[in-house]
Amino acid sequence: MQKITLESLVEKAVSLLENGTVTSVLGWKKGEFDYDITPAVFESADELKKDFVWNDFCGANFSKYLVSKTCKSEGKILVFLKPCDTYSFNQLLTEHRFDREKVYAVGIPCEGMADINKVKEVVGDGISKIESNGDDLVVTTIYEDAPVKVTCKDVLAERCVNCKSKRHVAYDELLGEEGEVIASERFDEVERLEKMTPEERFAFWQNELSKCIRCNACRDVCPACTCEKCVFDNPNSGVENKAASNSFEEKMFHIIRAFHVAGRCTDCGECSRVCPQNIPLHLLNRKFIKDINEFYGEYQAGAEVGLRAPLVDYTLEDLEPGEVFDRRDNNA
Amino acid sequence: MRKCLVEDINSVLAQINKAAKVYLPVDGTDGKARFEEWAEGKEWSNALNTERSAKDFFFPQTENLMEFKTEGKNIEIIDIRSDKDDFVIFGVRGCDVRSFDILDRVFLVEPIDSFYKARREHGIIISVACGRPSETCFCGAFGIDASNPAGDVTVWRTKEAVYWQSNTDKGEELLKKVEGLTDCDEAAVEEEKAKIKKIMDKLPLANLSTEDFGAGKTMELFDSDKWKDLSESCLGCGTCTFVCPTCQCYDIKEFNAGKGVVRFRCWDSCMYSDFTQMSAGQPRLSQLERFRQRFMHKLVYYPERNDGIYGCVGCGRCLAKCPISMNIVKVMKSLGGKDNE
Amino acid sequence: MQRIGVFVCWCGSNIAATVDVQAVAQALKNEPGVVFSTDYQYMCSQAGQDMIKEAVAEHNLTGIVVCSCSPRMHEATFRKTAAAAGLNPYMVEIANIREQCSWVHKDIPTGTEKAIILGKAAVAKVNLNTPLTPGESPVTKRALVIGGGIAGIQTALDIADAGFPVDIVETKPTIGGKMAQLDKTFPTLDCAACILTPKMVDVAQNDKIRIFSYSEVEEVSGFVGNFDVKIKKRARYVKEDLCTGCGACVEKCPMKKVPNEFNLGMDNRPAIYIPFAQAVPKVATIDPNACNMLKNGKCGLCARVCTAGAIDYTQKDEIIEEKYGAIVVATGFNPISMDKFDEFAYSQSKDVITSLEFERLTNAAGPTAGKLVRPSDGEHPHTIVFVQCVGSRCENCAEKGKEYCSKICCMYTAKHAMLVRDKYPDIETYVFYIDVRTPGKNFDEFYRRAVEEYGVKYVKGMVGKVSPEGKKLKVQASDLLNNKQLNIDADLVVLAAAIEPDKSARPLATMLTASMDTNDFFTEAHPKLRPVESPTAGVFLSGACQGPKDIPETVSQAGAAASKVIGLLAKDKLTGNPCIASSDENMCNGCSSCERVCPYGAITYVDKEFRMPDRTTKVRRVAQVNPAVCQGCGACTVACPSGAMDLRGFASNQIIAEVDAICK
Amino acid sequence: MQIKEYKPLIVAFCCNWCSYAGADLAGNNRLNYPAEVKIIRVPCSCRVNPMFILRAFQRGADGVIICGCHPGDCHYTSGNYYTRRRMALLFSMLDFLGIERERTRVEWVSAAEGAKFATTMNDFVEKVASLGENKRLEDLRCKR
Repeated sequence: MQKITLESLVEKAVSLLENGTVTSVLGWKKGEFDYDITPAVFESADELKKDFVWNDFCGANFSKYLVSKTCKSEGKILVFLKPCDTYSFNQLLTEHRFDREKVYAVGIPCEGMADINKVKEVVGDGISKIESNGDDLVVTTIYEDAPVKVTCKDVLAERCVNCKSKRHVAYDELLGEEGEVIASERFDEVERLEKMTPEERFAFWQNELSKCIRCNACRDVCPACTCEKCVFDNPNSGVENKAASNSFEEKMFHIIRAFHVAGRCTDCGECSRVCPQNIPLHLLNRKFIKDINEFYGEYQAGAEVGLRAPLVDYTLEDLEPGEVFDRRDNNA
Repeated sequence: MRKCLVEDINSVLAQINKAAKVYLPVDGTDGKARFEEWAEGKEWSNALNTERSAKDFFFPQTENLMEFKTEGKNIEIIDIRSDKDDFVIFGVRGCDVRSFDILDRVFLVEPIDSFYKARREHGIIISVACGRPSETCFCGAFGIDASNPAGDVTVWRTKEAVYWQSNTDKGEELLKKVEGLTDCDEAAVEEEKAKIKKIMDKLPLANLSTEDFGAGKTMELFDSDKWKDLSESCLGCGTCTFVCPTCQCYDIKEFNAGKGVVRFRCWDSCMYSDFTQMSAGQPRLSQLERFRQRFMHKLVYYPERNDGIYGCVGCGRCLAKCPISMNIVKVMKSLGGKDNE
Repeated sequence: MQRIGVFVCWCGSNIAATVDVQAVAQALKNEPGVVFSTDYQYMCSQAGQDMIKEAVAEHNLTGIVVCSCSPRMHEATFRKTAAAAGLNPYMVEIANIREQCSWVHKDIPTGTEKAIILGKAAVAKVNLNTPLTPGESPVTKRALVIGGGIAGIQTALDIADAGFPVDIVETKPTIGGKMAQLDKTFPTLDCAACILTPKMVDVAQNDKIRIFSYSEVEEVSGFVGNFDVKIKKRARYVKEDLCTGCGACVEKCPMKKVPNEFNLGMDNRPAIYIPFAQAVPKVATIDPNACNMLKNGKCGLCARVCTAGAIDYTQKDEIIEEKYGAIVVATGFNPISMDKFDEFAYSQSKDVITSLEFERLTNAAGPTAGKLVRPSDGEHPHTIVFVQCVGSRCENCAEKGKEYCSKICCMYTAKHAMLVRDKYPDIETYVFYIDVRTPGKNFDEFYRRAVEEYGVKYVKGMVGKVSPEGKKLKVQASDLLNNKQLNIDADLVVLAAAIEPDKSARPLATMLTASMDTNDFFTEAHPKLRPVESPTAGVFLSGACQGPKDIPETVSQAGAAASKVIGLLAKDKLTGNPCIASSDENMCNGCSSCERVCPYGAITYVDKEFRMPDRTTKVRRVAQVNPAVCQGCGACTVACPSGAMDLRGFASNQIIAEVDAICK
Repeated sequence: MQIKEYKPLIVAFCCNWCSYAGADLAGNNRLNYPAEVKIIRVPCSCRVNPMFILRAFQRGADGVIICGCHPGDCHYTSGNYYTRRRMALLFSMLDFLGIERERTRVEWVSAAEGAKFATTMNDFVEKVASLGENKRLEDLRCKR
C-alpha cells in the first residue's frame, strides 16, 4: 500500500500544469486491468483526472524517458520519481543525457511495488480486480466468489524486497516523507551463486540465459543503456546480432551489456522486471556492483551528480586481476 | 473419443514418444511453462500457456539455411537440409493452434518456404482445451473456441481423466499406436466444454470487438491521431513480437566462422529501428510508424489478404509481457470506437 | 578490396632455419586480398626494399605485409619503403616471425605453422587498413622554465641563446637555487658564487629571458607546442620596476628577528629582505608573516626610507597568462628533514648540522663570514665527524629515509673534510661511510687527495649514536674494517642528509600530466634514449628533479633539455602520430566516459546538431579528439560503451580480424 | 588412426611498449615457449576491449592473456591502471558465469623481462592445457 495518495499526485500535477511551471506530465496511465500500467505523457488536467494512476504496480522508472522527452519539448516536463528512480536520474545527468533545465522532478515516497507474477502465484489466473486495503491487496478473480487477500509484503518485486534506498537523491520538490538509505541484503543471492562450484554456476546461467529471446527489453528499458546506437545493433561493431544463435551469443550479449553498464548501473532492477523470460538479469549487474564495492570501496552510481564511475577511475594500489580470486577464496 | 486416467498420462506420453518424439509444456525453475522434450520424470505443466509460443517448432528463432566453405579463395556451397523425423507437440492451446494456420498462409503459399514446410509436415499437434483461462485471454474475439481447439488430436483434462479425440488421419494414426487409452462417450467432454464456455463469457475481455478492423479499414485507421499516444512510451523492444505466436518476420544473416560461412535466418521485429534496413535507409523512421505497422498488420493488412482472418489469436502473451503494458487490446479499444468503450 | 603483397624474409638463417619461408609465402598467397607473395634473404636490405617497390609498381599493390623481424625493429624501415613506392606508409603491417616465432620455436613444422598464422593475421589486418595522415599543429615559440636554480638558469640561457624567448618561474625571491648557497664546488674547488653569479647576471641582462621570481605555476592546459600556463606572481609588496636594490629598507627595518632561510636559519634577517648580495632580481621582498605594517598597519618605515617609492603595501598576487611551446621542469631538490634521525641528536644539539648548513658555515658570505665555529658557542672546533648516507640507501628504513643513493654526498663530504684540513690543520676530521662512491672525472683523485694529502680519516662503518655530553658530542661508531667500536669526542657533527625532490614537484606533475616515480622524481620518456624528455610531449626535464645530480651533470642535462626545446621551437608545425583516437559523432552520446580516462586531456565536447532518421533535428553533445594531444593509447575506446570511439591503426575491426585469423 | 595431441590455442594481447618488447627479448635470448601462443600487438593494454577477449573464446581460443607494462610504468602513464580494473571485474564476471578462471590472465611484463614473458607463457599454456578445450565459451559454428 502506497502512503502517498493518487489524489495528492494528481493535485500536484494539475497545479503545476495550471501555474505554468510545466507543460506536460510524465506519469502512469491506467490499463485494462489494475496492474498493466503504461508510462504516458499527460498534457491537461482532464487527462490526468481521467487516466492518471498511482498504485502498487507503478514500477516503471521514468528517468530514461527524459532523454527523448526533454529533447522534443520546449517547455518543462514534470516527472514523478520514486527513490530508486532518482539514482538513475542523477546518473543520466552525470552523463549529460538530458537537459535538467527542462525537468521539474517531484520525488514521491514508495513503499515497494508488487510483482503481478507473485500475486498470480497466490491467486492464480483470471484476475478481474485488485484493490489496496491497508497492508493488503484484495484480489478478485473470475474463478472465486470471494476476493482473496494478499499481504503486500509477500508479493513485493524482488528489487523492492531488496530495496537499497528510500531516500531521494534528486528532486525539485518532495511529496510525503523522506526515507533513508537501507542496508539491504541485495547481494545475498550473488553470494549464494559465488559459493557454488564453477560447474554449478555454469549450469545455473546456462539454464537462465538459454531462455533469452533477445527481445532487447532489458537493454531498451535500462536507464544506463542510452547509446545512440548499441554495439549489438551496429553491423560494424563485430558483435552485432539480432538473435542469439547459440549459448555463446546469449552469454556474449549479457556479459557485454553488463560490462558496459558496470559502474553506471544504479541497480534500479528494471531489466529483471521487464524480462519476458524471467531471467534474473539484475544478478549480473549486482555482481559487478558487489565486486566494485569490494575491490574499490563502496560506490553507488547516481548517488550524486558528477561522480566518477569506478571503471573510468583507478588508484595506484588497486587489486590485481590475479588477486581477485585469492581474495574471494580466502574470504570463503 | 478415448480416455485415460490423469495418473496414467505419463505412460501414455511414453507410448506416444515411441512413435514420435514428444514435446510438452513443463514447468521450469522459474515456475513458468516452456515446451521441452518429453523424458521420464517430466511433468505436464498445469500452466495455462507456455512462455514462448508453439511457433518455435515450425519457425524457430534461428534456423541455418545453408553453409559456405571457404578455402583460400575458393567457395563451396553446402546444402544442410536433411530428412526430419515426425514429432508431436502435446498440450498446445487453441490460440497457438490457430497461429499455425496464420503462419501457413504466409509460408505455405508460393514461393513455399521449404524449411517451414518440412517442419510442418512432420509435426503432429495435440491440442488441449483451456480449463482455466486467464484475464488476458481474448481468443474468442477471433472466433477461436478454447473449449474445442483444433489440431490433429484434441485433449480435454478434467480432475480425474484425460480425454482424447482425433481430428485428422494423422491424429488417428497416432492414437491407434497408444495402448491404455480406452474408448468412452462424449458426455464428460461435453460437460467440460460447457463449463469452459461459461468461463469464457465471464472473462474481462470477452466482449472485445473486431468490428472496426479488418479488410478495407486502412484509410480510416492509418492516420488516426491516437497512434501518437499509443506509441508514446513504446521502448522499441521486440518482446511483443517474439512472444507472439503469429509474428513471422525474419532477417537473413550470415555468420563468418572463419573457415566457412553459415547463412541463417532469425526472427526480426518490426519494432526495431533497423527492421527492413536497406541501403537507402528504412521505410518506417519513427517508433510511431513502426508501432502502427505491427498493429495495422495484425488487424487490417493481414485480414485484407487472408479472407478476413486476423493476424492475432488472442493468446494474451503480449499483454503479460510488454515492459510498458502497451498491447493489442489497448490499441483495439482505443481505435475501435464505441464497440470497445 | 585491397591488393596485398606479402614479403617473407629469411633474415639469413635467423628465420629460415626454423621457418619454411617458401611454404609461408605459398600459404599466404591464397589469403583473401593477397595478389603477390614472395620470399627473400634480407627484406630490409636495399635489394629487399627495391623488390618491394618493384612489386608495388608491377602488381598495383595497395597494402604490404612483411613477415620478418619485430615491427619494433623495421616497421619504420618498411613504412619508408612503402612511402617511396607511392603507398601510404600506414598500409604496411609486419608479421613478427623472428623474435616471436623462429627464435622461440625449435622445429620447422611448428615454426612454419605459426608463421603462417601470424602472416594471416597481418593480412587480415591490412585488408582493413586505411591510409593515415598525421595531423599538424602550430608551435608557440616561447619556452617556460620552472625553477631558477643552476639547471633552470643554464636551460634558459641556452634556449635564449638560440633566439627563443624564455620565462623562468622561481618560487624564491631570487634565482640561483641551491648552488648559490654553496661555498666551493668539487672537484676543482672553485667558489660556487664565482661561477654561478655571472650566469645569474647573464640571465638578468638577456632580453630574451623574463624572470618571474617569487612566483608559482598555477595551472597548465594545452599540449605540446601550445601550452597555456597561468603563473601566480606572489605579492612581494615592492614594485620590481622601481626597486634599485639599494638596501636602505633592509637596513632600517625594525623587525630584524626573522630566521634567514638562505642561511638555513643560522642567523636572522629583517622582515624586508634581499636574500643575498648578488640576488637576481636584486629587489627587496617583504615577508608578510613578519612585517608589522602588513600584519597590523603599524610601521611603514621602509616606505619612508625608500627614495625610489617602490614599497607598495597594497600589492596583490597577480595572475599572468602566457602561451608556451615547451615547458622545462627544473624544480630541483632539498635535503630531507632530519627530524626522524634522533640517533644523531640533530634536534638536541646545535652542533649537529647538515652538510648544507656546513656550506653556509664555511661560506665567506655566510652567518659567520666564513669562520668555522661551533654554532652553539662560537668556539673553534677540534674534532669534526662527518656522517655519510644519512637517509640515503635506507633499504629497511623507507619510512625515515630514501632507498636510493643521493649521489652527491661522497664528493661534497670529501670536499668539506679537505677544506677543513686545508684551512685548519689542527682539526681532526673523521668521515664515516658505507661505501665511497666517486665515479666522475677527477673525482676519485679528489677523494684520494683528501685522504692522502690532507689526512682526512675515513672510517668504513656507520655512526650508531651521537649524544651531547657537556660541550662535547659523544660519537659511538663501528669501524668495520678493523672490527672495533669507536668512541669519539667530537665538537661538530656534520650529517650528509639524503636529498629528495622539491615538494612542489608532485602537484606540478599532476598539472603537466607528467609521470613520476615512487620517490617523486620525474620519469624520463626513456631512461637511456630520451633522458631529458618526460613522457608527456613538450615537457622536458632538467637537473635534480629527474634524479640526484651534481653540478656538472645538472648543467649538461640542462643543456640537453635546452637543445630538445630548441629542436621543438625551431619547427613551425608539429606533425603528430596518425594512430590516434577519433569519435564517430553519429554514435557518440556525449557521456564523458572517454574524457575521464584520457591521460592527456585530449577529448573535449561540443554541442552539435544532427539530423535524425525520422527527419527531425536534435542537438547532441559529442566528443572530439584533439589530434595534437592524443597519443593513441586507446583507453577511451574501451571506456566508450557505444563503440563511437575507435583508434586509427588499431581499430576494433582490425584487432577483431586478427583475433579471427589467429583462431581460425 | 592418429589421435591428434590436444594443444590449446592462446591469444596474447601485448602492449607495444613493454610486453611486446618483452616478447621480442624472449626471442632475442632464444627462450622457448609454446607455439600455441599467438601475440596480437596493441598500443597499450588498455586498448583491449572485453569484446576482443570474448571474440577470441568464441573463435576457439582456449585461453586469453593480456600483458602490459607494470603499473606505474605505462607508456601512456595510466592505461594499465584502467586495464587492471576492467580485467579484474571482467574476469570475476566470467568466473561468476562459471567459466574456468584459469583461462584468463593479466600479467605485467616489462621490456626487460624476456624471461618472465617466456615463463609466464609456459605456465599459462600448461594451466590452460590441463583444463582441456574451452567448452563453456565456445561457439560450435566455429568448431568445424
